[in-house]
Amino acid sequence: MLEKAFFIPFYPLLAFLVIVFFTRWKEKLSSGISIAMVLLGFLHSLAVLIAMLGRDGRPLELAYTFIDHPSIKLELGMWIDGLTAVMLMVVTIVSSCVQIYSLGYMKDDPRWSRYYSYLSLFTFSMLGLVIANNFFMIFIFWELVGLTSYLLIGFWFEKKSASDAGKKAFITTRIGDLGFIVGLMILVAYAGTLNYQEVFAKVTSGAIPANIIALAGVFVFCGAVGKSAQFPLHVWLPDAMEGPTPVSALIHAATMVAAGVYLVARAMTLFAGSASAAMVIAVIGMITSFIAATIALTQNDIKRVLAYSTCSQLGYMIMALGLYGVDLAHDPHTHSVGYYAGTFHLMTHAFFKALLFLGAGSVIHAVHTNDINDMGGLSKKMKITTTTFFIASLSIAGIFPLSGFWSKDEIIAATVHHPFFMTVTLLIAFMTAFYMFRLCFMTFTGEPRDKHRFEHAHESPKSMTGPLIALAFLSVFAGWVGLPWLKHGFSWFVYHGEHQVHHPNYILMVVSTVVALSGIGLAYLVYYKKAISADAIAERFKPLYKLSFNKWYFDEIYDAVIIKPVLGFTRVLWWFDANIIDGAVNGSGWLTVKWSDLKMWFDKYIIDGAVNGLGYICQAGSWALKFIQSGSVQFYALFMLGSAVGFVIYRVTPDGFYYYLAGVVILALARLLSRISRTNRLKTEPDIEG
Amino acid sequence: MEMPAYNLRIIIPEVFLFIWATLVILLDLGTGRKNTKSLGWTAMFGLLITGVLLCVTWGGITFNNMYTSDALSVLFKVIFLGAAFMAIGSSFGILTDKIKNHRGEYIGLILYSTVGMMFLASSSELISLYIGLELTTIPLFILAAFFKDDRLSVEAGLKYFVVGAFSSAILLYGLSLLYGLTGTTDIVQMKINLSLLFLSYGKIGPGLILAIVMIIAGIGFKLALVPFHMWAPDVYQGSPTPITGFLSVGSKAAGIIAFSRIFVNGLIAFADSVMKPLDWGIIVAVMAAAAMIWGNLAAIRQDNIKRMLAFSSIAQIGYIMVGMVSASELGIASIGYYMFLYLFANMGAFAAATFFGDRTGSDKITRYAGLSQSSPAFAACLSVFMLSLAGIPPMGGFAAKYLVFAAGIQAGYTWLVILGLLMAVVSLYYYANVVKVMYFAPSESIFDLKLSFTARLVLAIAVVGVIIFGVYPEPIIKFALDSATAFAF
Amino acid sequence: MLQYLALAAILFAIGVFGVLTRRNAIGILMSLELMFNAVNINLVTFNKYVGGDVLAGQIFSLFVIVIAAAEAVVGLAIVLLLYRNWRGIDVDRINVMKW
Amino acid sequence: MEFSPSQLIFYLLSFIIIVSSIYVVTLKNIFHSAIFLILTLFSVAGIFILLGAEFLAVSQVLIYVGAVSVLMIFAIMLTSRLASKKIVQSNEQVTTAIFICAGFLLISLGSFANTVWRVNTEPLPENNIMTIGQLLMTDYVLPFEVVSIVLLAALIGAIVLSRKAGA
Amino acid sequence: MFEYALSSLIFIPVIGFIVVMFLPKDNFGLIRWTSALFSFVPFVISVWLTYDYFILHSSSAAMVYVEGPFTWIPALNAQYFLGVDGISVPMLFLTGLLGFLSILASFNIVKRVKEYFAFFLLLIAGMMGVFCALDFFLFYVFWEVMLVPMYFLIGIWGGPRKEYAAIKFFLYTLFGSIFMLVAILVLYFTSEPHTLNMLTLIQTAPAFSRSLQIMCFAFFFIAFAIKVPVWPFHTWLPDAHVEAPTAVSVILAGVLLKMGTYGMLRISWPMFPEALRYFAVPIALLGLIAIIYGALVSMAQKDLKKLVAYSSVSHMGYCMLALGAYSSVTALAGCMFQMVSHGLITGALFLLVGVLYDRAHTREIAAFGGLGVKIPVYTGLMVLFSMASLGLPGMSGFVSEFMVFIGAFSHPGFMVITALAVLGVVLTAGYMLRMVQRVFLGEFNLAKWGGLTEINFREIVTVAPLAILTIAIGVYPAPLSNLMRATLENLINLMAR
Repeated sequence: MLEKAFFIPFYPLLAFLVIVFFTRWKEKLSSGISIAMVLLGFLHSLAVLIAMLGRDGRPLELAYTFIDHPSIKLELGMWIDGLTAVMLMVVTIVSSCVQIYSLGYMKDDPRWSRYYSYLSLFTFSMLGLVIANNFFMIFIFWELVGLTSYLLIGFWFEKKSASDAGKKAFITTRIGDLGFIVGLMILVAYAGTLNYQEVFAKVTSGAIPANIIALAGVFVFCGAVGKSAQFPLHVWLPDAMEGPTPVSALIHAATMVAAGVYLVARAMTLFAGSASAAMVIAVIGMITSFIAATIALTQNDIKRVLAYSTCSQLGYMIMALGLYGVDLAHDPHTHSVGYYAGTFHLMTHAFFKALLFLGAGSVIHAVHTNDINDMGGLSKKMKITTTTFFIASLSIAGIFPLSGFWSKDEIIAATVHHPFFMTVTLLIAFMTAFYMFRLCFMTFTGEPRDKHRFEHAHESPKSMTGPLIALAFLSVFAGWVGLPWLKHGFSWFVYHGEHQVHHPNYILMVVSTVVALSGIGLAYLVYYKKAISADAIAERFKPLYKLSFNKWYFDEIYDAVIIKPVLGFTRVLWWFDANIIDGAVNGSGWLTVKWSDLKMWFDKYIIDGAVNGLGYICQAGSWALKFIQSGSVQFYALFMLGSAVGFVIYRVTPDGFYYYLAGVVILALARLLSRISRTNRLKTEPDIEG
Repeated sequence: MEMPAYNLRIIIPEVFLFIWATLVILLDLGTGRKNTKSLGWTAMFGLLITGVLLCVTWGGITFNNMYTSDALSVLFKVIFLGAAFMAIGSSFGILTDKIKNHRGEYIGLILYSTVGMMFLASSSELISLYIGLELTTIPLFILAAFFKDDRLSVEAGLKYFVVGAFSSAILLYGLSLLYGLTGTTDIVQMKINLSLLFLSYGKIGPGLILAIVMIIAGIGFKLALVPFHMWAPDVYQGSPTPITGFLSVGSKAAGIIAFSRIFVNGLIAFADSVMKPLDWGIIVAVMAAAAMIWGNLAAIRQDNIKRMLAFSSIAQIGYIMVGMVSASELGIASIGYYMFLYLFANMGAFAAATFFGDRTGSDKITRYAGLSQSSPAFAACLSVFMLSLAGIPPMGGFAAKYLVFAAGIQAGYTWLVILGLLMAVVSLYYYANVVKVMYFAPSESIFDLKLSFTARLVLAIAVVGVIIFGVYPEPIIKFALDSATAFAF
Repeated sequence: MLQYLALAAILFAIGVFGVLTRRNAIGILMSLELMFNAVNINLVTFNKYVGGDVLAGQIFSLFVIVIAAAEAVVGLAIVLLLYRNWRGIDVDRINVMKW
Repeated sequence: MEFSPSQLIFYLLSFIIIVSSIYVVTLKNIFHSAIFLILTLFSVAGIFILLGAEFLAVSQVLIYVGAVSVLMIFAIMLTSRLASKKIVQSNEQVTTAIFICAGFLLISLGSFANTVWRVNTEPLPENNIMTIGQLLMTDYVLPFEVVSIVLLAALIGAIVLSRKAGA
Repeated sequence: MFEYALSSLIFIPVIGFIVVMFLPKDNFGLIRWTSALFSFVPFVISVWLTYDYFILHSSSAAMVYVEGPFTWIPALNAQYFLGVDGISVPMLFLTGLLGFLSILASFNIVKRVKEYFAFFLLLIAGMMGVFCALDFFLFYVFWEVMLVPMYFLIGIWGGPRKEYAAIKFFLYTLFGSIFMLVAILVLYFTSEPHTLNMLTLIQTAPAFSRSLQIMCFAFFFIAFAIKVPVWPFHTWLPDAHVEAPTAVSVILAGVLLKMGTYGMLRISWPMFPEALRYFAVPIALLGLIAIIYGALVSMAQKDLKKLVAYSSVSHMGYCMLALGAYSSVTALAGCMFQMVSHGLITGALFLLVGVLYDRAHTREIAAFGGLGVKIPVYTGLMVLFSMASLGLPGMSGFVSEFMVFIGAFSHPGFMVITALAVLGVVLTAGYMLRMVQRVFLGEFNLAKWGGLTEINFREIVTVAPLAILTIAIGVYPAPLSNLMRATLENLINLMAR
């Protein structure tokens, strides 16, 4: 089964093709095929995982040639190691859950078949991305997930906001991909290959200059910035919540946005090749994490809170990976846990964040609103949803012994050598706990704030609650594979360089638990007990509150914000930051359109004008034509002889040409004068016609 | 006094055509001036016979080296005969409707003029060259004014006459100076004498330049070469259309061969670098450039097809002169080929204009609107002519331009060639305009031109010539190249 | 010899002037004859002083005289046509066609 | 500088030619112009005699004076009305024409003076009328014949054009 | 392959032209199917040729299926000389395919049907000839021959400003080709012995003086650049595209534009290596400008067809960039890929725009909205090709752009230019998505477009092969790459002289 792992992406692709070409009109069949195929993929992934466990994560590579040229050989292939195996599992599990969940959620949608075909296509792309053995292939699937994301965000394309969001997502991520391409070009130019292992070999052997590695690393990381919604390209993710909620769960929480993290982990050798590049990554991750967490504190849209939370958590992972890279760059035998922490959190986060989104979807399904101010007390009507949601929240907050605790703990552990990072990390952990429970309490406890909606609320059907339960189970237990006491735990299986043996750090565990509990406690006081007035706090810290509530004004005055200069980022990227960051669509898209209007004008009048200039010459020529072709035969004779005389002068005298010119001018003047005198004379002369 | 034994065989075609022309006039008188078609057919038949005779008898020099029957002259004589053939072929409508009394004279004068051209083509001596030129021109003065009640025609006749006689005098003045410089009227001898003169004195002086310029001016008139071109649009517009065609092809070809005889054969020594100051090439090159620019730019504005074609032929002569200034074997060959194709394309165009004018009484280009629907074959033919004149392959005009410009490049006149090509692009504008009017414009007045048999014949010959000799130009080019060897380079 | 050439040149120039300025068509014809005569003087002069081919210049000018006569005949015929069509022979009124 | 008789005659004739030809091109009365044309042509014939071209002089008198000029006078009588005598007989390009003609003249004279002319090698034949006749029948028989066609064509053309009955 | 395969590619359409001319004017069906037949046969031959070449000859760079040189006009040394190699075969295939599909797509023409199809067949013949000719005279003849039918096709069956567009196209391209003619003549007379044989000249021309090379190169470049069209010679293109009937736009974008880049690759690049080194950076800069400029101008378009037209400017810019990076096989292969892929994609986009125009009688982007609801299949196809156009992986556009990028980047001194050119990717996404959004997404105006009908079977048939090929090349480009690899390597060696 392991050698045939490259089949895994093709199951959903098959589903996609079958749906598009054959079963488009049979909705139930379409969804059935799609789910069956993804489950098949899941089983195969499981087999692969087991096989890999059997090999202790020793990698396997298979490839076939895509294009072969002397300067570059591009191939499509698969690279299976522990990380791949885990990611395959994550993707197939979440995808299966979401697809089953969607049976209920999308029940009355007229474009049911299409929805499932998109989901299948997405799953295919994501699996391809995960399984890729080279940068070229990962880029291909990178773009494909972008496409499906676009299609799914804009699935309800009649809504302008939805189609706008799709476009914004696509273009914003593409800006990141731009850097990605440049990074790949640098790699091709200096390494001559895009195969992971070959590139890494060149990086470690020092065949590529260090500054080039840094440059390549930063550019490749741009791709991750876009896709994983990292600062400063994070603006698309909240908007992407316009898509159907299961889609948000699948793409914008569990899988696609994780692709950036996956890329950073996958290409760790490259990033670690340069400490500065790795530091850029860590800083970007931290900034994103912090900003997103602060924004999440005050948002009222349930999905947006989750979206910002996702941003924040992704930033966490990237920060951890970046710090690992920094440590590795300084010390090749580092004991930093960053790599393990980042990938581990990637997995656990996928489960509980998917669960949170699906839970939110369940709520939205029940009350038909996204605004938590219109909710409240739903725990009475939606037992399963409430329970699972709370489990997930506890997990993300990092409460022992849920899976989130283990992974988050490792992330904090990864920052031990970087005190500043550690401080921020703990702060974020606190905020995470707070806003998650703010959300929980506002939604599920207390009195219903909108009676009418509350009346109609009901628990979701089994097709929806089933996946919730399954994911809740994973949210609790998935983290146990990384228990620090396991000798051959997650860190043994998923590793960078060499197998890592991990030692538990009990102090950190306690600290993180305390931080998380205090966050929950604060939320409890404010939103459950109402011991502290939320409004009062908001009033007290009004500027901060407004800042958070308005998402740091990113969307509104993006170009006015002074973004901290980031090491390694080029001026080109700066320019993009300031102008086109909000997509060439909304904000500064205006500028582009205006500019292209200007270019249109240029095109029309200047360049075309040069062509039409011939017409003007002809106009001038026609004056000369009237002048010479006067109809008077004697003038013709005069002109003939005059020209002949001119030619003789021209040839005989040394400065003939000037004489000739002078002669022409004199001739012209004389002719003009005579025309004037003629008109005068004609007035005085009697007509002699008989 | 005894008569030297001249080789009379080689003037048989001319003599025959002269006799035939006179017979046509007599035939008209004899049949009471009633027959139209039989006269035309007789004349065309006579032209064919002349052509056959020409092919049988050519080759040789006689009459005290005055009369050369070489390949070049044969090529041009074929062009003259063809032009006359098509001019007469397209005159049937005019002969029937507009000319009541002098049909025989009309045809006879065309034939006389053709005889003159043929003499001219063979003249290798100044006196016979001059007389040939006059025999070409004088009948054309009369033909231009042949519609005696039509003011335009009479005006055309007057203008043609005044400018023609004037330039004839200028030409004579130049020829007299040339005679004075060399003491001979034989072109080949002239060349030798000039070289001797130059060798013995080291210089010749400005007298030669005066002579050269005067001769260029005199023959430039026949060619309608800028700046001696201004009569052309008026005369072309006013004359009966077949005569216009005949003027623009036959008379022009005659001028070209005279030009090439005098300059390329007689004064070629002065094209080489030792005697650069006396070089006539630069003057002709400047005039060629002027012709291309002036003709093309002026043609754009014309709405009368005859006038447009007049300016276009001014431009065409500019292209031809590019071959002339090259003064090389390829140059002469390219001129021959160019004129040969020009015969079909331009005569075809004028013939088409004639038929249209006969039918509608108008020469306005705008009246051609929608012809592609009502008379598709006619429109297709005219389009072929236009595209050929514009030099678009696979029409013959392309190969012709290619050759001419190749000669120009070979001789180092790259600037002239680029200018010429640029102007060829400009020319496309007005040529395509005719096509556009016929094909693109909605057809408002649907009428069938109902072409007569002769009209179809003329158009068919022209179209077939343009296409066949465009796709497979080899025989003509080969012949033209052979003919160019007659000149010693 | 030069004085003959000078005379011819002057005569030619006067003839040219006449062609260029005479309004009367017959006046133009007469001026043309002056030009042809100038040419003839040239030819005969060269025949005498330059030599070369025996009498070629004289024969040339003989032909010129004949042809000038022929042109004059045709020209006068055209003048008559002008007179019929315009009721006058002023050349500068005859410019229907232009541009 | 001494004048030989022939030179004296030449200058006299030249004076007559120039003055009368100026009259030809400038006189308002076209009829008077014609008269002066005849005078000019006669004088040119005199020049021909000076240059030893007697046959040419005779031809000049016969053809020009006898035929062409008379024809012109007829034409003048046919076409011109006496009333139009007062009208300016020259058009508006007089100034330009003067410039051009003067330019032409200067260039011609300058050129002639600066040009190397061939030197006369042999005298003219004694009896050149005879010689001309012979040459016309031998060396120049072709142009001689062709010129007759020119005359025929001109004749036919003149008849066609001047016949009054509709075209 | 049978003998005279290339001649048959050229002359079967010519025979078709003559046959169609003699068909009865009013029997539309007969005319349509006859011309379909006469375009289908060359198509089949071109497929066969491609296959045959791939199997038998793709490993060497030599000219194959050579016909001639037969004496044509010995006086000019002009010969009838045909032959193909790895860069002409894909073009012939493209011509065959698009020619046939365009004829099919033209079945809805009802105005002056006979003339239309006759001209179309002539056009196909001309294009085939350009890609086969190995003699300069022959090449030039075909190059020009094409203009005439194109002029008529735009001028008679075009849109409201057809006359302007037709003459502009004609004049503009003719203007370019005269420079080529001068260069050809100069080459002819410089070479010893005088020859018009391209292959011989490629061998001998690099020995010519530097200034001569530069002049000839520049002259050829003007001719080809106008055809491509390279900024700033592109202004004929939007007019011609917008006014031309659908099928003609397809041919124009799909094949005609490629003649420029083909000419560069076949003629001026290997022939004047020294001049090429002199001009490489400016050429790449022009490519860069075209990429960015074309994309920005596209974004401002209100007319669907004009948008696609300007996108051509942008896309051909990639070719120019690649051609500037002449030292990289990958870049040149990317250029060839881009030529093929742009032919397929833009051809399909024009076909699709035509389909919509036939129904809605407008191409105003603002007039539509939410069409995805009413005509989902059409929308799907349009989105598919938009994605292909913006270089989505899995489709040919991505492969070509990627190859251009990585190839050009590794050419010495091209890093910054290439990195800037990547911007084009985002801009393309910008205008394509904007178009998709405004036409197909959003609110559907039932009152206005309720009567809109779905794309019909014939139209799908015309687009489907393009879609299949686009994806096929995108997924498995190796065959195409192998087909031309040997030829390109040989070219690079020639350029490196």
